[in-house]
Amino acid sequence: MPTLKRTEVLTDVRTHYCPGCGHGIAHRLVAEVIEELGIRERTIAIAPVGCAVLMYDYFNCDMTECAHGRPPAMATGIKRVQPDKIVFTYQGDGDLAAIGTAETIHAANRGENITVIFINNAIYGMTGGQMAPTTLTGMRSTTSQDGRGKHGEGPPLKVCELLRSLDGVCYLERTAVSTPKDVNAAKRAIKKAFQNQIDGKGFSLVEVLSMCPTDWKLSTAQSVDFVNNEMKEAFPLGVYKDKG
Amino acid sequence: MPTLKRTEVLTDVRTHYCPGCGHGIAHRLVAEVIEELGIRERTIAIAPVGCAVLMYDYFNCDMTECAHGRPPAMATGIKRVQPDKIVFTYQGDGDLAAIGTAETIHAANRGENITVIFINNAIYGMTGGQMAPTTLTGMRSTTSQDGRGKHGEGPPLKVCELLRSLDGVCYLERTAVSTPKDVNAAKRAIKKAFQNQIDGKGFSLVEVLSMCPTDWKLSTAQSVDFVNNEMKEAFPLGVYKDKG
Amino acid sequence: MGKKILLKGNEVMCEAAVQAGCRFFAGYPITPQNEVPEYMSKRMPQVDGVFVQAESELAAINMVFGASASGVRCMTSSSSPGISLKQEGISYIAGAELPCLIANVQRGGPGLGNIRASQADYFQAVKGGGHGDYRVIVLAPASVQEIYNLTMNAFDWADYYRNPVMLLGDGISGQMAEPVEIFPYKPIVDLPAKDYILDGCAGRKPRVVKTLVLKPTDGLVTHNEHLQEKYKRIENELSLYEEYQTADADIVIAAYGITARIAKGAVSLARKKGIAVGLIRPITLWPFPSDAFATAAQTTGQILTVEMSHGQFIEDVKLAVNGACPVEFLGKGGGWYPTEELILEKIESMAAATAKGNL
Amino acid sequence: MGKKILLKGNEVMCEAAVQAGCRFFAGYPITPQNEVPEYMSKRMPQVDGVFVQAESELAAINMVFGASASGVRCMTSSSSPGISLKQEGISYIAGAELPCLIANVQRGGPGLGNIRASQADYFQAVKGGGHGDYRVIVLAPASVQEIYNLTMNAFDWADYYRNPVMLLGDGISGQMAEPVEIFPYKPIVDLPAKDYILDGCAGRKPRVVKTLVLKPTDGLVTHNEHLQEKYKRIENELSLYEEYQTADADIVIAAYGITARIAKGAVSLARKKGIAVGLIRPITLWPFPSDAFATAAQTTGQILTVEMSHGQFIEDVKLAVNGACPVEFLGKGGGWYPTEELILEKIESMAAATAKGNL
Amino acid sequence: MDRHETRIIIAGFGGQGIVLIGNVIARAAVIEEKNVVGMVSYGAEMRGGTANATVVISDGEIFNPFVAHPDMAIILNQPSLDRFEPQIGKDGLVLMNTSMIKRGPQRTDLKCIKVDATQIAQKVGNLRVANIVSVGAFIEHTNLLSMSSIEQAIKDLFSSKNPKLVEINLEALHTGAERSRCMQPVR
Amino acid sequence: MDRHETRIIIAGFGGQGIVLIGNVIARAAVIEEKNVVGMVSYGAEMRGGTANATVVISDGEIFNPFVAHPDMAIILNQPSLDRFEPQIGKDGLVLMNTSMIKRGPQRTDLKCIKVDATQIAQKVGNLRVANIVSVGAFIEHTNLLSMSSIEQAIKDLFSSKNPKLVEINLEALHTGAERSRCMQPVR
Amino acid sequence: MNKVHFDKHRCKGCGMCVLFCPQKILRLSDELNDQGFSYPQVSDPDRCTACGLCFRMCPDCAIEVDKDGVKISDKKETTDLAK
Amino acid sequence: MNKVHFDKHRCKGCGMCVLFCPQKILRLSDELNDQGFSYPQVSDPDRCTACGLCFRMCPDCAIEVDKDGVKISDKKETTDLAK
Ligand SMILES: Cc1ncc(C[n+]2csc(CCOP(=O)(O)OP(=O)(O)O)c2C)c(N)n1
Ligand SMILES: Cc1ncc(C[n+]2csc(CCOP(=O)(O)OP(=O)(O)O)c2C)c(N)n1
Ligand code: SF4
Ligand code: SF4
Ligand code: SF4
Ligand code: SF4
Ligand code: SF4
Ligand code: SF4
Ligand SMILES: [Mg+2]
Ligand SMILES: [Mg+2]
Repeated sequence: MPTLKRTEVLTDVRTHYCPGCGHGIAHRLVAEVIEELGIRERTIAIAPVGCAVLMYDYFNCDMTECAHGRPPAMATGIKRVQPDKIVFTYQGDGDLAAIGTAETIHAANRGENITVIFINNAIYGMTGGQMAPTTLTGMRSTTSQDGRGKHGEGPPLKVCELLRSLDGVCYLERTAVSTPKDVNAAKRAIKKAFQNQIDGKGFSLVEVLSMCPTDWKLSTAQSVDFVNNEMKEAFPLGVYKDKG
Repeated sequence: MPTLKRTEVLTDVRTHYCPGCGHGIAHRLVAEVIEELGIRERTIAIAPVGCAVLMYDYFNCDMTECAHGRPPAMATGIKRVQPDKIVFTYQGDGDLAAIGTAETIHAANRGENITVIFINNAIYGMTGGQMAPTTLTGMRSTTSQDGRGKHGEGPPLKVCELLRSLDGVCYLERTAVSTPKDVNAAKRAIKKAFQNQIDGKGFSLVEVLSMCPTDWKLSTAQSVDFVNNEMKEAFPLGVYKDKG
Repeated sequence: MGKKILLKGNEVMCEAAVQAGCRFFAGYPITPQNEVPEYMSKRMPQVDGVFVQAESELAAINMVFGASASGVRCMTSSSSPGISLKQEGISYIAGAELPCLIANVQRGGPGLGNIRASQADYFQAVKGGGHGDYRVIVLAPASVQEIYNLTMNAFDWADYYRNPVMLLGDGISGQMAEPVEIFPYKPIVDLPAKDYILDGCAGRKPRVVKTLVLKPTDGLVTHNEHLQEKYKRIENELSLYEEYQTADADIVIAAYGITARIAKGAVSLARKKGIAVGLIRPITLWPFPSDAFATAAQTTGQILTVEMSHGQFIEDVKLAVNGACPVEFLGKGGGWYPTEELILEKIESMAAATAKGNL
Repeated sequence: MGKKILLKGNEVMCEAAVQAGCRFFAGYPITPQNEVPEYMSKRMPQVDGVFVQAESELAAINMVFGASASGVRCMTSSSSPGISLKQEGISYIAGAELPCLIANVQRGGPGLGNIRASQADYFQAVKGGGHGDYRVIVLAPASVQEIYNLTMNAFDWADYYRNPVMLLGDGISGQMAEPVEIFPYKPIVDLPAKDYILDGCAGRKPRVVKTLVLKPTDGLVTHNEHLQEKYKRIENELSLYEEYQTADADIVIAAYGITARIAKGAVSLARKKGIAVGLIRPITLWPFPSDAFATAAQTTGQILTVEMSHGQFIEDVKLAVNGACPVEFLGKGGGWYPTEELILEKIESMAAATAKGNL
Repeated sequence: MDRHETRIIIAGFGGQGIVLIGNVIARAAVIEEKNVVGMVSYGAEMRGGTANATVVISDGEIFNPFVAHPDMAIILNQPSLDRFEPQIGKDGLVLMNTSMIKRGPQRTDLKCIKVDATQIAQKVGNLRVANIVSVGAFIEHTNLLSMSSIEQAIKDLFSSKNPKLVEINLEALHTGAERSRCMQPVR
Repeated sequence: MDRHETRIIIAGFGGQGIVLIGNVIARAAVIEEKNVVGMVSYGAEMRGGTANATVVISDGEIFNPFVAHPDMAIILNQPSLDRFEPQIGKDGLVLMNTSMIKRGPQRTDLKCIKVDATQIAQKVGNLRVANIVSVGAFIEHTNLLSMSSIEQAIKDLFSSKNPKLVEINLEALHTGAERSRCMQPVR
Repeated sequence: MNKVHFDKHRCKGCGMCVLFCPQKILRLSDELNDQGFSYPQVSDPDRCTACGLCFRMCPDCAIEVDKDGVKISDKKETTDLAK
Repeated sequence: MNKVHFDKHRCKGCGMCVLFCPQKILRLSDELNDQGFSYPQVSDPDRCTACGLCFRMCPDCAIEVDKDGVKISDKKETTDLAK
């Protein structure tokens, strides 16, 4: 077994993420995949507005920040004029599935040849714990204090299930970072999503169920349990689409 | 058989629609349903931005116009504060499935107790024939002059298929107004969509494949054929969801 | 006077809205106004009102559009980037002449900027960031108590004039906690019947809410003239400001909101140093209290505009003054704020220049 | 001079863009600018450029954001309500200091309004409809030939200053066809290397495009100061206007775009009647050619502002004049346009009032 | 016309080729190196309803692109005549398609050229060229533009599309001119 | 303090209950019918990093809600002391939690009260009340607010949530006051 | 007596009724209405079965169908908002 | 020699490594690092199998694991953008 250590695709800085935050694991996986595929020098990454907004400080590649929810549109602009570059967005559930719903769906439907890493932590992390489109039924947040579903909030939005019907979509998989096995699977999925882009196959999205101990108001261990028990039930893991 | 004539739910004015336009038939069906259900005096209708923007002149009930693509949001505002009223939106494919994608999906997912009449004519009618999200593959429009799909436009977006996965949705049916049989089926579907609202069952949407002879640059007969042959193939008719 | 309790500006705005009968709120989270949807999500169900966390700011403003067309008092809230997204909706609501309250708890821009306090959305609020000739009544509170009072008034003015009202705060006024007296709502104007609302046409002719005016050909010209007449009326009837020690002032400071508070401190410092300084603090930014400045310009030597932005508010001050006296500037954006000392310094240099006849 | 061909303003803008090397266009249909996406959808593939019909105006401006960060010349186009939707994106692009061209073929507002020509988005364009202290270079062509020339220049200025440029037209300038000479593009400034673009970090350090500035704490203040310095520089270097018969004018008309053409006709009518009238037509609306007006105000008796809106442009004229002479107003919104005769009438009444000393 | 400027409106039903008339006239003016501004009523007005286009032709700078009070009008149907008659300038000229207009202008100051354009077009063999028939008559009765410029404009417009169209339109043009040649404008 | 106005900053790690300190002090001031402005650093700064709150207490109108140069500081950890020390006003007062601060202030003009708040809290039986221990010491060494107002504020804040919390926080308050009573501020 | 009645003022001459009449008894007029449109005429009224398909397919509510063949109303002129 | 190395400056004391170490040989320190966080300590280094699960689950890249038990590098102080 080789030495396991931080890939050089991540900068040598401490992140601003809270202790136990799943973003950190997801960052590492994406960075390792970029390293393993040898694409760092032709990668352009798009940071969301969300807790990951500062990821431009953490990744050793060209990066841009973007208006909240618009990364798929911006990615379209970048990829269309630079089809030989590897373009990926990294987005939270608020960014991708609330304000950015239209941009997500239409980039997917156009089959833009991009990779989307979708961090589903069932909450608006950066703004302090408001209800996300993916907040679970009955789950409390600062804007669903009686538990989601009591006041017409509707059920959680399932992004992979939603996008599956779009003919333009190439690859959809839902993963998690709450057990070592899940982390390995997530990395495989992320690698595939990038490889698809390299191979010109079109729109690939990997959903990552991720811990937000701070806004869930849970300990690390409880957060891991929450993903493994509650979230995986509401958002079953697996491949939702694979055009091959 | 009773006398067949214009229902009083439609005003006695000539519409601005082109000869052979499907909007006219769809208007009549909606109006007849409102009449038959006896709900005219508690109906509030939301006109889109699109060829149907002037429908407030044609319907004998309370009506509002709305910003392009936002009718489901506006309907949410109206219905939530007046749950006893019958609120419906009437939207084109550009309005509902392009600029209004996010509003459509989230109103559907919240399960807003409203009725959406979705006129799919595969084109931007009012603005003069640009590509719509539902324009067929290979179909020419003023912004897809080589036929859709040649320059990364992606395949047509199928709204019923897309919304089907949302747990909040009660009823989805795709219909047409291009044969007498289809017209009858469309009316049944529209009636059901309103009845669902009366019964408090939640979000119901009826898609109507509709002729746009002008922007398709086809005669009436050719337009009817286009719906019956091309559109129905790309957009199969039928019930896509029925929670009962 | 009732007992005072300690509350944040954002919370007080919400409670004032609830007291004033606001029964519909739609919003989308954004710092530094997150207390607003959080408070409303809890409070609205308690008063049989509706809270909707919208999928976006666009959806939120259009939900409010619908709620207002239904006749209910309603509001939305956001901060700078989110307010930019509402501009199309605001133009529609103004065009349709519907009342509502829009709160902008401003943060640093442009773009994502930061989350510190700022006043750099002045142009957007006062000149109109949306398209077309429309006006929004803009209120600029300087204390938590004033947030309470003005929020209540805002709903009255919105209904009275059938016009959107914007409460233009910032990260500080929204986040700071001050003792505030929560008193019951009483309308300050005679409220007209809402004879335009859509509630089903039972027993009456159908109504239409719209902004499209195609017929007759010059229908939209007429509609705009009608709007302008209303705006003229509002300008005549509604123009609020606080004047502070201006009577003998050689230098008058122009400032609003949080900046005006600090400027008031600077006035005291300057007076202690023997410099006769006063302050005019517009409370309504539109209508702008132009007369106050025009009058002051007749008697004072110069005016100093202080704002947490790069020269926006000053344009209205200059337009009011119309060359009658020099107007100096102190301001920056991006989260900068002036201190009393900084303002004093500027005043001293202005005073010194005058003394030297070196204007 | 080459052969002239008859083309619509909207088409000419597109062809000028293509000639100037624009290779990315994203837009969403809206009347009266539909010729633009239609032309571009055909033309872009011919020159190996990219045309994307976006799902919305929001998506379009953010696609342009991405294309510009990639270093390509790029543009989007819309009309009033669609431009309102782009305001957040414009604020971001300005904050990130990226070049691009945004065309607003204005129509009547507010709200859905109508599709006739209008100039009522002046404030939005010139003061900034988005949030924060940012500026967009705003160009106002008055003929189809000028659309051609200015569109080319726009791309140069955008690159040179790393700033968005807005072409502010209207339903008439976009729809009217005039003979135009299509000449090849030649840059009018020395274009700096695009050393900020994102094209993969091969052989160099990674780059970041951003508008969020959190560190150091006053980083955003510094960034804003930097922007303001740039804006000052642009104001010093770029301010275009046409002056017409002002030398001896007792009355100077201030007007831009289509309105200015008609005003020019009125100048001729007035001159025939023996009234000494001139015209100043700003070509850049921001930077505003304030000096031209300040200078004119010293020698002329009064200024008449004519605009197809309810008093927006006039504010910049008044700010420039700063009380040095009276500024009168003629204007309306919603699709109204002035005729030469109407302007003449206003001029005659102004001249008569002056004659009577009755200002 | 002391300004040597002529303001023209062309109006009729949507399908009558109004835009093309404007286009042909404006292009002919460009060929003659005149200044010209052409414009078409655009957008969301009733489809299939009336359409109109305007052309301003001038030897000097054209100030106002709007045509509020046309000097000349080419009117192809009744509703358009009803709508635009009051706007035509004093002593203006109206060319009207009598196939579609039963009730002529009420005003007595207008010069009126009548041509049975639809019928003539039918004889030429294509109903759709009634518009160019009208142009022929219009050019015949005004000395605004030369017939050869109009011919050239028609060639420029159609040759890239379909050479047969050039032929039939030229025929329509000339027939329109001939058939109206004998008629005197009526006041 | 000739303006009878006191500007206070409270700073420490995110989890140390900084906001609560500000809240208790501000509410006590309201109880004493003083003017007060409280503010908390908000938003997207590093989570789990340093947090701070400010309180301004005055007999007169409070002009400036910002606290750029605090008269008094309650500092619960080392990074906060490092960050805020330069900003404290001349001759200002610093209450510091010596459990978390190894390196005291470098400036010699500052009055410094040291309290082993974390350790004391541990003894009171709950690490989390170190913040209130600090408040006890702070009130003991300033004559800004009376101990009874602080007690009332604590009761107001906690009684609705959990009566037991009132008890333990009051104990923390008093222990903090006692343990620091003998210490003299050091310069 | 006709069982089907056409409002020539509302009619836009689209021909949907002609297309869908199962009896093939409809044709469009050579005359134009005041909007410039042809409108349908019944060539053989007796063969009309009052099936209503023409009504069902007419986008402009320009048709009334009555089984008993009673002319339903003498239509007043239609208000024309679209003009 | 340790096969697992912790960068105490990067560590945020979340305890993921502790939670997922199959050998249960990790615990959090009583000491705090300069950010105020506990950090992991190896109670019984010999039982470490260099399985890498701690590395895999660490959100902060604060762990290095080496099968040969060679200390990989003497870490220089980590740049702290977040301060
Ligand atoms: C237009 C706009 N609206 C709202 C915000 C405020 N905002 C910042 S991040 C965020 C949501 C973050 O949630 P998510 O996307 O789930 O990311 P997370 O922080 O959970 O990783 C919001 C609403 C903004 N910056 N811009
Ligand atoms: C914000 C905004 N963008 C664009 C438009 C222009 N616009 C008017 S209608 C329309 C689309 C119409 O297409 P569709 O929704 O399919 O309706 P149809 O006319 O085909 O019935 C567009 C893009 C607008 N009015 N507002
Ligand atoms: S708030 Fe949640 S998502 Fe954001 S950094 Fe903290 S744990 Fe991670
Ligand atoms: S353009 Fe198409 S959709 Fe619009 S009215 Fe005409 S036929 Fe109907
Ligand atoms: S009712 Fe039936 S048979 Fe009679 S005309 Fe209509 S379609 Fe034909
Ligand atoms: S279907 Fe209706 S509109 Fe069409 S031709 Fe027949 S009657 Fe006329
Ligand atoms: S490498 Fe494995 S055994 Fe060793 S400390 Fe890490 S998790 Fe435990
Ligand atoms: S998982 Fe990483 S950050 Fe968390 S305690 Fe272990 S070493 Fe520290
Ligand atoms: Mg999230
Ligand atoms: Mg359509």
